[in-house]
Amino acid sequence: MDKRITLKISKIEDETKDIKTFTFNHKLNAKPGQFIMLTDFEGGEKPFSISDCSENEFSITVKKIGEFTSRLFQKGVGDYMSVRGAFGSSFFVSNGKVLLVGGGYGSPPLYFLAKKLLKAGANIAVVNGAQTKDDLVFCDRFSKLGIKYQNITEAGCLGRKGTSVDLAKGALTKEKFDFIYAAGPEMMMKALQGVIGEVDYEFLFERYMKCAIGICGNCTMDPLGIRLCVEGPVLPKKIIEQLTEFGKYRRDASGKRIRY
Amino acid sequence: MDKRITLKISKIEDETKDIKTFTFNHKLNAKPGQFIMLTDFEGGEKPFSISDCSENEFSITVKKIGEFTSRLFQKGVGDYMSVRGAFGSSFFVSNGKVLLVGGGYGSPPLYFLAKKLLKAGANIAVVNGAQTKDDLVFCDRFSKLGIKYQNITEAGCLGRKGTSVDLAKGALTKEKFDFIYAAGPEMMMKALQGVIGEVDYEFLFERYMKCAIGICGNCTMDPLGIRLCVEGPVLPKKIIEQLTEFGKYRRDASGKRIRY
Amino acid sequence: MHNRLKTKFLGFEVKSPLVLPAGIMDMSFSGLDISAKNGAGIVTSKSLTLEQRSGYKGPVVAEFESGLLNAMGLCNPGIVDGLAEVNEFKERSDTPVIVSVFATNVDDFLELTNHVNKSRGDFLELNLSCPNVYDEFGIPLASSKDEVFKIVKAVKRVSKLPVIAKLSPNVLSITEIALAAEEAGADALCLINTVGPGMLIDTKMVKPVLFNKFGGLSGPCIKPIALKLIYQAYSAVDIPIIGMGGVCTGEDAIEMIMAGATLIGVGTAVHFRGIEVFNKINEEIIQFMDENGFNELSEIPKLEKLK
Amino acid sequence: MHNRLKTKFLGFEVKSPLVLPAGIMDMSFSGLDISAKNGAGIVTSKSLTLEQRSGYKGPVVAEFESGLLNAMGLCNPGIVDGLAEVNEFKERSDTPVIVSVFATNVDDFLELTNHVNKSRGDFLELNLSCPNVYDEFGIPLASSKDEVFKIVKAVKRVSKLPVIAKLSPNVLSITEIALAAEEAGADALCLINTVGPGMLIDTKMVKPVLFNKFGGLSGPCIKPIALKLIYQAYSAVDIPIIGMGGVCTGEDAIEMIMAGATLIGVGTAVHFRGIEVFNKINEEIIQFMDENGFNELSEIPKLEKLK
Ligand SMILES: Cc1cc2nc3c(=O)[nH]c(=O)nc-3n(C[C@H](O)[C@H](O)[C@H](O)COP(=O)(O)OP(=O)(O)OC[C@H]3O[C@@H](n4cnc5c(N)ncnc54)[C@H](O)[C@@H]3O)c2cc1C
Ligand SMILES: Cc1cc2nc3c(=O)[nH]c(=O)nc-3n(C[C@H](O)[C@H](O)[C@H](O)COP(=O)(O)OP(=O)(O)OC[C@H]3O[C@@H](n4cnc5c(N)ncnc54)[C@H](O)[C@@H]3O)c2cc1C
Ligand SMILES: Cc1cc2nc3c(=O)[nH]c(=O)nc-3n(C[C@H](O)[C@H](O)[C@H](O)COP(=O)(O)O)c2cc1C
Ligand SMILES: Cc1cc2nc3c(=O)[nH]c(=O)nc-3n(C[C@H](O)[C@H](O)[C@H](O)COP(=O)(O)O)c2cc1C
Ligand code: FES
Ligand code: FES
Repeated sequence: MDKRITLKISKIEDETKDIKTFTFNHKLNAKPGQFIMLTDFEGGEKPFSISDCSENEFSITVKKIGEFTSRLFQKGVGDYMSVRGAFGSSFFVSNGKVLLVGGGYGSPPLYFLAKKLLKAGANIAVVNGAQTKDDLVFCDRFSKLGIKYQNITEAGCLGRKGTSVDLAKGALTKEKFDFIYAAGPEMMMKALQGVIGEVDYEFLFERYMKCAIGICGNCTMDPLGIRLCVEGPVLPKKIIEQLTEFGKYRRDASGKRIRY
Repeated sequence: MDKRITLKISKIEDETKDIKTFTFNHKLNAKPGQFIMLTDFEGGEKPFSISDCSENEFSITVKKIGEFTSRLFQKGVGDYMSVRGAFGSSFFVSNGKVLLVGGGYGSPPLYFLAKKLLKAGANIAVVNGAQTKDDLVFCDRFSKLGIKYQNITEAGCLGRKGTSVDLAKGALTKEKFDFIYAAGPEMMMKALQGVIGEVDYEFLFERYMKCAIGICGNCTMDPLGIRLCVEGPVLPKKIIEQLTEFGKYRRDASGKRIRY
Repeated sequence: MHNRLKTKFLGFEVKSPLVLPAGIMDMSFSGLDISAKNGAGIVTSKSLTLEQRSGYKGPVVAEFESGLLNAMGLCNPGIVDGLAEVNEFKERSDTPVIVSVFATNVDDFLELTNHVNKSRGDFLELNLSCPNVYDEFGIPLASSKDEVFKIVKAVKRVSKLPVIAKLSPNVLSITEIALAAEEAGADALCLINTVGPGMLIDTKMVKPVLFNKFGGLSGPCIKPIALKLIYQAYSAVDIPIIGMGGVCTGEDAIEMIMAGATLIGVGTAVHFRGIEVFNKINEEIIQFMDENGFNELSEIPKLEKLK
Repeated sequence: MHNRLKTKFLGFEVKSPLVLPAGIMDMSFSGLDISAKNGAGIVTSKSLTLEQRSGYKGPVVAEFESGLLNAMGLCNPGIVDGLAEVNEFKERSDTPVIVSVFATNVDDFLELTNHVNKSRGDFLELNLSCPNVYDEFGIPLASSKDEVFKIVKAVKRVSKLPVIAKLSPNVLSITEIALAAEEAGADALCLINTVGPGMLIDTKMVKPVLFNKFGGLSGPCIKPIALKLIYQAYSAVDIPIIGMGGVCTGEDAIEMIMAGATLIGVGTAVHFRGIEVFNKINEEIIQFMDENGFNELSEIPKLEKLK
């Protein structure tokens, strides 16, 4: 049974003007890449990647983009939220030389991953991109881990102008990596796939999720019928290569295809 | 959950002209004194004490007295019967000097008990009574255990004339016992209680049973509300002494009191 | 502890909101007594009929992973002997007792009411909803708002005790039925009776497990159905509700309260958690109150009523 | 192995009696395809409506110990896009597909039927029984034998595909409804849709867990109800039945067959046992056949019909 638990928000941190990290005191036992379903019972239950998880607490990092996330942004410490999960697949924890490629609010789950990779003894490089400086998250957290860390914005506000894929491309030409991880906008991952070459990789995908328990079929990816809430959200290279819908379309709440 | 299991009868032994032992190959994990509910789905599900139980099989010993038992007597080896259980409390397994008092089809569960007592190192004496020689069961089995064994009939057909209570009385005046066990007609146990004196004891009771899982209330004994299918059928001295209905009345299938 | 669980119900102050429902451990005064001693605030007699009934042949219960099916067949010793048990219970206990009665027509209900008037029972409950005697008696009365109205109205006219209507979950609109009972003068509602009925099959012998073939569902599997119907009834009527159906834990009991129940029945859980289940749930309710800052049961909020 | 599970259904020979029911893993051609690849003998599309529907706000599912509540709200991309998925599925698979459609009146059902006639679907299923859109559409059509008769009759006149009527468990007499569907010309029945609906409450936030408040029950908790209704329908009609409701194991599937089902739907169990559930159950059925000496599925006996 996927047990629902209703918890008080124990901490709220502002990351940027429209991204916040919410922390809950609860032993979730999640693995990096997994997500929770979150609701306030006022309409909407939404998936969020776990951006950190320790023995007694876990966090999610949320971008305000619509009805649900706007309501969430009005909650305060001590307010109740209800959680199901953790759900889905998780990242392979390598102990080799790895590159983490994040974009926008996709980076936070890579932070949780980076902590696990460190423990496993991996040699880690992170590249983190966003549209503007205001959209870039977790720079401090990544930096504090004492790993190789670079960031970039499309607006160029931090000096470098471009995407995390540009940074990844640079790193890949200079060095040899054993494994690449990515999370962020789908078109970023699609572009990244084009520059990766032969290296093995895993990407974290997003699709419209409703049940999160593998029955409604809203989150399946064509043509394999992979359910992102069960077999995903983290998918390995050999699966991703077969996904004809990757970077082409996704499905909305009705199941209708939406072209990218 | 009390799992139902449907089993083939693996052996049928004639004990007397209207008592048979039915054996099933199944690991029941029963303790002496416990019972099963038995049905053929043709109308009626009835409680029967376990008369033997080993690693891979168990037996019940049944007297033909009415609709259900008559139908059961027509079954052959290989026929299916459906079983729930084992249910209820079991006899305390003493390692002292003990007396087992059986009457009619009440004796078989005492045979299962005797085997356990032997293993525990008890010093066992059995007295077994019935109306006539034809109603006396398990004489051979008890004898083969190599324990003290006496039997008696009210008709006197085996020489001695009387009840197992008479034999018990005799034994109790000659020797000192640590514990007494009895199973048989309620009035026999009532009479036995009168001659026991200070010795500790447990009796196996019968009441009309329907659910066997402690909710229908048909098998409760007054005034304690003891459910024979859960707290019984084996009851200890300190409970039995409080049972005002013992030897006075029982309840039929409608719950109506029937005087003895 | 018990002080915090005190509940008002139709003029009585009961020591716990938990009720032993009809059909559970209530064939004898001693069954009622041990339930009360184990923490039930109110106990209910078996549904009594004018004549004694032996009930159906076994198997009368069939367990499955999420609950129980039963087809007891309304076995009971008849109204006279049944009330004798109730009276004997009242000799030894000050726990209020609900006398449940079953009939299929107004006249029989009135005759039963006259018997109950002369007993020491505290409430009269009309079982309009037994789903297991369909073959014998047809669709339960509680499926028709007109039948419910007619019977409650007639019984109210002669009953000296407050009248509780026990309703069926197997209806198209519980709101209609609950309103009919209230309009006819029912002092309280009790819901739900068992669901379905359902069937289980022995695949080796190719036979229904219950000899009656069909039996009503109770236990954890029916809790969501119970909560929904209680909530709908609560939204529609102003009389108090005894809510039941699948309650096993304190948390379940709290859900019932939030759905609108004043008292909570605990039946099948007696099998799962023993006769001590009432005290266990009482303690779990107290624990919930502690954790959530409620001093008294009456402070526990209810859902907003449906419009 | 599969040879022994071959089943005849309305002129088709299907490789397994297991059906992916409407609403489960069927938003896309790939969801249908992976279910077929994992051993489903027939797959069903999501119930399609004329216009696209986004469904209800979440939470849309609520799990409890004995099953699931759902209030998806009939989300679907609309008949045109939905049939495109069906057609794309048929490009890659020879597994028969049932197109499920939902509407609330004869005209809309006829318009849907015209669309389906032009698709590559193999059967047309009329969802007359969604319990979760009550607020929007009122009591399910399948609660009224007259409505069922009227719609099935009208659709049969225009449908080029065999017509399956999907019935509701929330009725007073399934026999009446099943007979009405048969008389109107239905080629098969599908039952049961979800039960209740029910409700669960979050006791910390004092809110129904589902945003729609109420949701239909599926999974193990409804199996006895399904078996009983299938058995009653089977006893009344001569057309084949797709039986479903709580089937998780081969043993459950055998019970369905004995109750009268020709095919068996497996929905919620996809959550409990993974998408591989179809192959797992297929193997368990084979194992049951081995243990009990049946060579072919058709040898498995059924209960004697009710009189
Ligand atoms: C596996 C996964 C992990 C995610 N992790 C994060 C995260 O860590 N941080 C974060 O800010 N966001 C994350 N998202 C996206 C997040 O779920 C949406 O931002 C959120 O649902 C928006 O809800 P809304 O009501 O505020 O916006 P709406 O106005 O309802 O929708 C805006 C957009 O959000 C997306 N969205 C809405 N509902 C859903 C849904 N049920 N499932 C998936 N996408 C939806 C759609 O793209 C939609 O167009 C994740 C999504 C998935 C699938
Ligand atoms: C705990 C317990 C252990 C028992 N052990 C044995 C045993 O080992 N061997 C044996 O032969 N018998 C045993 N019985 C008695 C046995 O259950 C009855 O003999 C049997 O139920 C008779 O069924 P019938 O249909 O043949 O008779 P019926 O004609 O139905 O009834 C005859 C008499 O059997 C008794 N009886 C009937 N139904 C029940 C019931 N559901 N529960 C209890 N008693 C009933 C009543 O005294 C009744 O008057 C035991 C009973 C109990 C309660
Ligand atoms: C074995 C059994 C017998 C029952 N007998 C009656 C009865 O006689 N009258 C009645 O109104 N309800 C009867 N019921 C229904 C219960 O009172 C209760 O409404 C139902 O079981 C739901 O509660 P639960 O899930 O807590 O058991 C019976 C239930 C069971 C399980
Ligand atoms: C999430 C979900 C969505 C469903 N959607 C539909 C639907 O669109 N149309 C329909 O006829 N039945 C729908 N159903 C009902 C199922 O088809 C099936 O009848 C029911 O779930 C019982 O089977 P199960 O216990 O195996 O799940 C849905 C069930 C679930 C759980
Ligand atoms: S969200 Fe329902 S199957 Fe993934
Ligand atoms: S037989 Fe039902 S309580 Fe004992």
